[in-house]
Amino acid sequence: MELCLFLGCNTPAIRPDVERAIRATMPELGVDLADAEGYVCCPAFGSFPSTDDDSYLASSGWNLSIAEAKGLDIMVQCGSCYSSLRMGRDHLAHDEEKLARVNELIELTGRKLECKTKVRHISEILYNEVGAEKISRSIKKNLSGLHGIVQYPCHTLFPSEIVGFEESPREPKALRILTEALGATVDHYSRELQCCGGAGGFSKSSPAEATEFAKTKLDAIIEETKADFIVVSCITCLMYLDNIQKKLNEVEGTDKYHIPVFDYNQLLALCMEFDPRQVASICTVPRNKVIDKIMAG
Amino acid sequence: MAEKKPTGTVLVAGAGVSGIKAAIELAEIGYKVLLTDASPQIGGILAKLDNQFPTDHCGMCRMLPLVGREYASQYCMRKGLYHENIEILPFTELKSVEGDAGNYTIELLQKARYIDTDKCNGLGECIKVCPVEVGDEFNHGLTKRKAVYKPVPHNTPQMLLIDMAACTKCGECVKVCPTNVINLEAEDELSTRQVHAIILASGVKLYNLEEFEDAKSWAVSPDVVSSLAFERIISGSGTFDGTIKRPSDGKAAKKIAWIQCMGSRNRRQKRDYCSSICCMFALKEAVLAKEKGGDDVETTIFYMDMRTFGKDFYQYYEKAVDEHGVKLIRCRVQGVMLNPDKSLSMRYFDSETQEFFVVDYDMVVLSTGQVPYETHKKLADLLHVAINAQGLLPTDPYEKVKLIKPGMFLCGSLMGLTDLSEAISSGIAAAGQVSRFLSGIDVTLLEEEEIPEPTAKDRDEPLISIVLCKCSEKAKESSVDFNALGAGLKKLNSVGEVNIIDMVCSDEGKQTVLDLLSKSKCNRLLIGACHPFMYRKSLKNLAKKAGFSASLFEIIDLSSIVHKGFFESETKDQTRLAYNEIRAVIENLKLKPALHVETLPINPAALVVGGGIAGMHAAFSLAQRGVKVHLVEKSDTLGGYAGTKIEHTIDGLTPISMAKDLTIKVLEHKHITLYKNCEVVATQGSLGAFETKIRDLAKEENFYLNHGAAIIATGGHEGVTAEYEYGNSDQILTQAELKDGLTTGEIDVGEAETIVMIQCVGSRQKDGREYCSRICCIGAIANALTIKEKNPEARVFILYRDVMTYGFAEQYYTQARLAGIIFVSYSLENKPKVELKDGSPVITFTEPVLNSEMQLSPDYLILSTGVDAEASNRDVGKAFSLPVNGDGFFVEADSKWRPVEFLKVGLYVAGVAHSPMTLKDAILQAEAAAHKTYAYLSGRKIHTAHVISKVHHAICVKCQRCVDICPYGARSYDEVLDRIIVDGATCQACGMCGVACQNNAAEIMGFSDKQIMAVIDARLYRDPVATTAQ
Amino acid sequence: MANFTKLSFKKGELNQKLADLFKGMMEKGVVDALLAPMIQPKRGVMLTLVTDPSLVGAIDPFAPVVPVNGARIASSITGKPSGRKTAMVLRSCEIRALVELCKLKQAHLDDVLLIGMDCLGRYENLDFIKLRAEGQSSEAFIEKALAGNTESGGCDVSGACKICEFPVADNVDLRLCIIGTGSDALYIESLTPKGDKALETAGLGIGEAPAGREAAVQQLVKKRKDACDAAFAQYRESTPSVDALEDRLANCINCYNCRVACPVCYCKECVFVTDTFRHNGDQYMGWADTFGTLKMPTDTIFYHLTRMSHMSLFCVGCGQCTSACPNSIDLMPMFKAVAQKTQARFDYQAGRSHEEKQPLTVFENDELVEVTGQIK
Amino acid sequence: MDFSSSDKDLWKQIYNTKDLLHCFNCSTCLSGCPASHGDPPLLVRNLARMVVYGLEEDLLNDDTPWACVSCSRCEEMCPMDVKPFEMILAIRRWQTLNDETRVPTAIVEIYKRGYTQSVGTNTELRKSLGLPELQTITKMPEMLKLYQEMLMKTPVVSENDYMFNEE
Repeated sequence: MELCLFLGCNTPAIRPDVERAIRATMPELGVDLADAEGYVCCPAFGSFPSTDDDSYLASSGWNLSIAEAKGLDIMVQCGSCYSSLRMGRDHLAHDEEKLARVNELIELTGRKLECKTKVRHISEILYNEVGAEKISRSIKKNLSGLHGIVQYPCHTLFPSEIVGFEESPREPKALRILTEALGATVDHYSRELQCCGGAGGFSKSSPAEATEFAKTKLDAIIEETKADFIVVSCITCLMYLDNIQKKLNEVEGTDKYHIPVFDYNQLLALCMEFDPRQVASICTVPRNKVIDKIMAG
Repeated sequence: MAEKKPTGTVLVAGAGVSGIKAAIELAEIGYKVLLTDASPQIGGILAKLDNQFPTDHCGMCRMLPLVGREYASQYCMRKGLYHENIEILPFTELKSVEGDAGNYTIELLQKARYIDTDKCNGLGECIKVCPVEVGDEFNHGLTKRKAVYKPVPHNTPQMLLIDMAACTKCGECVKVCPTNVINLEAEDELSTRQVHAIILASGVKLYNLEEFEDAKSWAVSPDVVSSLAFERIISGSGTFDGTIKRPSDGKAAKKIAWIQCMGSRNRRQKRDYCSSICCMFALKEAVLAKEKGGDDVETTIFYMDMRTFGKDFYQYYEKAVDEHGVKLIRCRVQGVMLNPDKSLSMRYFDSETQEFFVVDYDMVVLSTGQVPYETHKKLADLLHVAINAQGLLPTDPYEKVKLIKPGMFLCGSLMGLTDLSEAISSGIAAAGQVSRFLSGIDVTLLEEEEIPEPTAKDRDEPLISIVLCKCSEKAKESSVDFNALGAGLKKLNSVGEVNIIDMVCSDEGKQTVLDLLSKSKCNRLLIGACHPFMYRKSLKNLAKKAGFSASLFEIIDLSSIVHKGFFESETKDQTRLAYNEIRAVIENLKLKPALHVETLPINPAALVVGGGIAGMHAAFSLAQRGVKVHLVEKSDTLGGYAGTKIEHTIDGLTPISMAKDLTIKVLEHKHITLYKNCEVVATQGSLGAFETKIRDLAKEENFYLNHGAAIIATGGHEGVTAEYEYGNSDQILTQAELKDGLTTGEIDVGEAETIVMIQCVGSRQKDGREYCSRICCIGAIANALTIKEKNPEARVFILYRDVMTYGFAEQYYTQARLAGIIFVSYSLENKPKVELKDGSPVITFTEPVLNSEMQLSPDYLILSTGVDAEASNRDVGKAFSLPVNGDGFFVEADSKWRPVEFLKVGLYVAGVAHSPMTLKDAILQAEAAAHKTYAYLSGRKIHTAHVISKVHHAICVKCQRCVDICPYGARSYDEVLDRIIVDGATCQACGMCGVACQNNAAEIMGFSDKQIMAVIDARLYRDPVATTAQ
Repeated sequence: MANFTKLSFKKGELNQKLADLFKGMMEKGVVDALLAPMIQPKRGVMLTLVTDPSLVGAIDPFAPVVPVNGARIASSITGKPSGRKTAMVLRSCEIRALVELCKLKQAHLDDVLLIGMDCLGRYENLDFIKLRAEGQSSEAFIEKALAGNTESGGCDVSGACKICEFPVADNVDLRLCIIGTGSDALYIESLTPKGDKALETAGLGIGEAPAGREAAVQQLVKKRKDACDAAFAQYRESTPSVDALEDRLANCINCYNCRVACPVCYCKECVFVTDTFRHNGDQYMGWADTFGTLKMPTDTIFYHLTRMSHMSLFCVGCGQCTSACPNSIDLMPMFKAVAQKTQARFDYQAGRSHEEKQPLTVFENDELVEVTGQIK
Repeated sequence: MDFSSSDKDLWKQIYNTKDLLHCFNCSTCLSGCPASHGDPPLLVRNLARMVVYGLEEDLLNDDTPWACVSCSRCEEMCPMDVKPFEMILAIRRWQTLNDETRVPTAIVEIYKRGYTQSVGTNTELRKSLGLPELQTITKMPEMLKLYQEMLMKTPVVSENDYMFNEE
C-alpha cells in the first residue's frame, strides 16, 4: 500500500534519524511512502487551533488536500500532528459550512477538499495493516533478552471516538504487541498510561512541577520494571522522555535516570539491520548498550 | 352440563424479592402461581445480601405472611420458599407469550440441571468427587466451585446442578450418587402453559466489570470489586471470617474506597439516569465494613450527590458519617492505579481544601448501577408491545405496575430503578392489580385447605407411633444400629409402636408408612428421617392423611446424627446419640397439647382514613373487588394536597384532573360510602372485627363504624418555614406559592433577571425535618423550567445540597442544566445567608467550585420547604394506637420488608402518611395497602396459627406486664371483662409475654415449661438401656 | 422546706398523741379509715384497719415489729379499690414494696393517704412478744435505738433491719419523724399537696424542720450502708459456688413460707404448685437413675432460683423471707445481694419511684448486647 | 462580588455549545489531568464554571488554559461529554480575540516559514543520515506566498497583521 507521509516539524528538524528509520522500514513491510510536498504545520494545538477556527482548519485543509490530491491517506508519527489533523478533519467532515469555508480559503492552491483522505497513525498502520506476525517475519535481529516498557501517545488514544483505534482506549495494546513482535519482553507498571507531560504549555509554565510529574513516571519504571529501554511512537514523547532524564539527573544530583528511549521504527530498523548511525543516532540518554546487544544478538 | 371454571393462574417471571412477594400475595388469596427465574436459584440479588439497612440484619422472612403462619410454611427465606400454591421453576426462561387479556399461552424453556432435584438428597456426594474447579458466580469468583455445584450455598434443600460448560463428563458423580438422579445427557425442556395474567419481575442487569468498557478499565486488580461482590466478601456465607480480606492476597483490607455512579449518570455512555440504590448501598457497606472489619477500617465514598431520599435514609446517612466516621468526598475519580505492593492509588481533588490528594487503598468498590434498557427492549419484543420514549416498557401513566396491555403487570426494578422497600410494595401492588384483573374474568380460586376438626383421640393419653427411616444406614459414616435403637425406644413409656422402614422419602416408602399408620392406635406421631426441611411438607400431609393432628406430630433429622455427629457430644456412639435425641423429642411430644386453629370472624368491610388520591385509589381498588369501603375524610373535599393543589407535574401528570375523575368513580361506586368532615376518634378490636368511633365535625356528633381492616392515608402538605427572611418580603416565596403564581399568572417572571431557589429549607437536618422530602428537587426544577420557558433570558440559580433526581428523574436535572439553569451546592455547615436590602432579598453564599464568596440580588427568592406530615397524624395514631415518628409520619412494621403494614395485623398505611413520596409512589402504596386489606376481607377463611400465646385467666393477676412488652401489640387489657385479651391474628408467638409473666398465666401453646423441662431432663439423662443397646 | 408540724409529747404519751392526731383526721373527714399497727387485745401488735374514730386508741406505730410486710395488706385492701379514703401508716420497706405492687397494678394509691414512719428496726415476732412481756415500750425502744443500741434481753432487731439503708420512708404524703427530733417531740413532715391538704384540714400549723434531723438521718444511713456492704461481702465470700448455695439451702423443705411472706412475690398461683412440678414416677426414677440417688423433696434450689429470677428486680430487702423460714435458712442476704446486682444492671431500684418502668417490661432491640451476644 | 452583574451570556461568546451546559462539576476532568499538577494548576472544572458564570475578568487573566498538554483525557473521561479540551481551545481563542498579547508567537513562525521549527535546513545532517532533500514549503516561495495569502484571510492574522508584515 502507499501512504502520504506527514512528517510535521520536530521529526525532520530535530530527530531526522527517526524519519530515516521510518523511510527505511516501512517499504520493507510493503508500505510505500509519498512525500507531502509543501505541507505546513499540522497546525500544532498551541498555534492556530488556539486562535480561531479559520486559521486552524485552513491549515488542516491545506495539508489534507495535498494528500487528497495524491489520492492517498496520510500517515503520521507525531502524536500532536496526528491528533490535530484528525480533529481538524473531523470538524470538516461533520460541518459542511466549515468545509465550504476551508475550500474557499484553499481555493488559491487550486486544490479542493472533500475529506476523502484519512489520517492514520504509524503505529496503527503497523498494527492493523502490517501486523505483528509479518513484522516478526521480516526482522533479522531481535530484542530477545531485552525488557522494554511502552509509552502510548495520548493523542492516539483520546478522545477515542475521534483519534482512537485501540479496541479499548483505556487498555491499549498495539504498541506492546508490536514491541513483543520484535522479541522484547514488555513490562507493565503502575503509571503505564500516565502522559509524558511533554506537550503543550505545562512543561514551560511549570517546569519544576512538570519535571516532578515525569519523575513519578520514570521512578515507577525503574522501581517496577526491568526496562532496558522505553518505546514510543510519538516525537514529543521521544524527545521529552529522552531529555527530561538528563534534567532529572541534574536536579536530583544522580545518574539513576538513563533509560534509552527509541521510536518504535528505530528499533524496527535496528532489527532489520539498518545502520544504527543513521536510524538511531540522535539521543540524550546513550543508546549503545541496547544497540550493541541487538547487533550482537 | 356446565364445564368447571379454570383455576386462576398467574405467571410471575422473575423470582427476586418483588417477584416472590407478588407470588406469595397471590398464592395467599388462592390463585395458582408459576414463579420462574432465569437463574438456577431464586431470591435474586437479595440472596447475596446478608445485611440490609437500616437494621443491617437480614429481614427477608418478614415478607412472609404473618397470619396462619404454618400454612405459609414459615421458613428462612434465604434457604428457600415453600408454598402449596406456588410452583417454583428456577433456571427457566419465558420464551414466548401469545394470546390476549386473561388468556395467555406461554412457552417456558426449562434449562437442564442434569440432576433431578426432586429426588436429590442435596448431600453433595457428587460435589466431593467432581474433579473440575471453576470460579463461583455466587461469590463473584472469590471462591471456587465444582462443575456440579450448589448455586446458593445456604439453600435448603440444595438445588444442585451441573455446569455443562465446565463439565468433563468424567461420570464420577454418576457413580457416587446414592439416589442416582444424575443424567449427564439431560436436555432443556420446552413446555407450554396457560395463564390468565402475567407479572414481569425479571429485574434489570447490573453494570459489571466483565462486560462494560470503562468498568473493565477499573479492574486493574482483583481488589477492585463490584459492590455486590463486596457484599459477598463481608458475608458469613461468603469469604468473611472476621476480617475483610482483599481478594488478591487475603490480606486484611483496612482502607476501602467506594466509587459511586459506576455506569450511571453518564451521558457519554447514553446512561443519563441515576441507579437510585447505590448511595444507600455504599453507605451501608461502608458502615458494615467498619462494624465487621473493626474500627481501624477506614471507609471513603467518592460521590457526586448523596441520594438519601427514602424514608429513614437520611438518618442512616447521619449515623454513617457521625457515628461510624464514614468519609464522604464529592469528587468523581478518573481511575485507579495498581501499585507494586498491590495497594490501589487514586488521585482526587478535594473542593473543600482546593487541593489534590493521592491516597492508597487496600480495596476499591465500584458502586455498579442498574442497566435497564436492553432488558426492557427484550421484554417488549417478547410481549409484542412498543418501548416508550424513555426506552422502557409502556406502563399506565399513574400506575407504575400496570402495563398498557391488559392482564400484564410488572414490579421491582423493571418499573424503574427501585430500592428494596419499593420492590416489595410494587410486588404487593402488582398482585393487587392481578387480583383486580382476575376478579373481572371467569376464573376460580384454589380449594381452601381443610383444617381437620379436633378428634377425641387427640385428647386420649399420649400414645406415640415412631417411624424411623433407615436409609442413612447406608452412608459409610453411619454406625446406627436401628434394631437396637427401635428396641430401646419401644421400652419407653407411652411409645405405642416403632416401625423401621427404608427410604421414607420414596413414594413406595411413603405408601408403606401410610398403610402402617392407618392401622395405628396411636394419637401422636414421630418420624425420624433425613433432611426434614426437604420432606416436612410431604410428611406433614402424610401425617394428616393418616389422621394425626398437625400439633401432635414431630419430625427428627436422623441424617444430622449420622453425617454431622451430634454437636459437641461426648460420645461417638451414634445409636446412643440417636436414642437420646429421639427420647428428648418423645418427652416433648408426650406432653404436647392437641392444638387447633381458630377461624377468625371477618367483617368484610374496610375503613379508609383520608380522601386524598392515595385514599381514594385504595378505596376504589377494594370496591372494585366487591369489598365494602367506608371512606373518611376530615375536610369537605376529596383529593388531598396533590389532588387540589398540583395542576400538572414535570412528568406530564395532571393530579387535579386525575383526582376529579377518581372522585367521580369513588362517589359513584355502590360499595363505597363517603364520610366527609369526619375524623377518627378511637378504635378497638382486632383483624376482622374493628369498631371505630367517628366524629362528624359538621354535625358535632359521634357514630361508630365496624370494619375488618383499615388503611391510613392521611397525607401531608407543604412544609412551613421562618428561615431565610420568609414572610418579610413579597419577593420571597415557597415553591408552591411560585407554582400557583406561575399558573394563575399572578407572578410575572417576564421581566425577572435573576431568580434564586434554595433547596432543603429546614429539611435534612437534626433540628428540623430529619428527612428528604423527595419531591422538592424535581419540583424546583419543574418551576425553574417553566420560568425559563416564559423568560429564557432570566438567570435561575438553584442552591442545593444534593440533587435528589434519582432514577429516571435524572433526565430532568440534565434538561434543567441544558436550559441554562445553574446549580450551586451548599453544605449544611455553610448555608446561604439571606438579608433584606430595602425590602429585597440579597443572598450570600460560598461558591464551592471556585471556593469564593458570591452574592445574588434576585427578583425572587424561592424556598423549597419540603413536605410536612399532617398534624392530625398524631391523633389518628393515638386512635389506632399506631406509632408515629418524630417527624409525624406513621411508622410501618418494617421499613424494607413490610412497607405498607403496621405491626398490628389488619391496619395498613399508604401515601404521604408513610413518608413524603411522588404521586406515582403514593398510588403504588395505595394499591399495595388495598391488596393487603383485600387478602383478609376477600371472604376466605382466616385462621390463627396453632402456636400462639394464650392467657390462663385463672392464675392471671392482670399486672399487664405482657401488654407492655408485646412487640406486636397483640395483647391488651379489657377493662370491661377485666381480662388480658390476645389478638390471635397478630400474635406471632415470639414468647416475650411468657418471659414477662411470672406465673405462666401467659403461655405459648405447645411450649409449656413442663415440656421444655422434660426435654432438658431427657437430654441430661444417661440411660442404662441405651448404653447396652447395641 | 418548711413543711413540718411539731408534735411535742411527755414521756409515755407518744401513742396517745398519735391517737388524737388520727382521731382528729378521721373526724375532720381527712380520711374515712386508718390502717396502722395497733396493740392487739390478746397480745402482739398487728396492722389493723380502723373505721371508727373512737377506736384508734390502741395505735402503736413505732412498735419494733412487722409481723407481715404491710405492702401485701395494702395490696389486698386497694387491689380492687373500695373508694374510701384511707390513711396507711407503713415503714420504708413496706412502702417500697407497695410502690412495686402499684406498678404491677396489684395496689392503687388514689384513695390512700400514705404515711411513712422513721424505722429503727424490727424484732422477730417471738422476740418482740417476749420483750413486750418484759415490759419494753415503743418509746423505750426508740430512745435506746436512737442511742445506737437495739440489743436488749439477748434479742436484737432483724439482720435485714441492721443493713437497711432506708430508715426514712420516701414516696409518701406524710412522714412521722422521730430521728433527730429530740426525745420529747415527733415531727410530721408533708411531702405532697395531698399531705399539705391533710395537715391543713386536720388544722395543724406549718413549721420549720427539726434542727438535728438531717445529720442524724445521714449518720444512721451511713452506719447501715457500711453494715450492708460488710454483709454482702460476707455473703458473697460464703457462697461463691452452686455447691455453696446448695449447702446454704440444704434444709429447705419446700414449705414455700418465704414465698408467702415475700411482699413482691405476687403471683396468684405459684408455678411450683402447678402441674408443671407435679412429676410422674418415672421422672423421679429417671433422675435417680441419672445420679444414683435423689434427695427429696426435689426442686428446692430450682424453686429458690426461680423465685429469685422472678422477684430479685423488685426485692426491697425487708427480710420477711428469713423471718418466715421454719428451718432458719437466712435467705435475706442471698436475695438482697443478688437483687442489688440485678437492679444495678438495669439502673433500677425497687421502690425508688413510681415513674421508673420495671425492667423487662420495656422492649428494646439492642439491649444488653454483651449478654445476648447479638452482633450486627 | 455580586454575581447578578456577571455576563450571563459569556458562554455563548466563548464556547457556544450545549455540551458545556451539561457539566455538573463532578471533577472527573481534574483527577487525571497532567497540567493539574502545575503551579498554578490547570483546573478544567473551574474554567467550565467560570465560563458558565460569565466571570469575564477572571477568565481573561487566566493563563492556565495555555498549560494544557492536549492529551484529551478529560475529553475521554467526562461523563457528561462536555468536551473539556475543546472548551480549553475555545477559551484560548476567546482570550486571543480579546487580548492581542495572547496571540501565540508560534503562528508568526508558521506564517513566516510554514512551521514552528526551521524544517529542512539541516541538509548536512540529513545527508549524513541518508535522507533525501525535503520539499518543504519554505523552499517553495510561491507556495508559501499562497499560504500566507490564505492566512491573511483568517481573523487572527488579518486583525493582527502588523505582527506578520514587518520585515
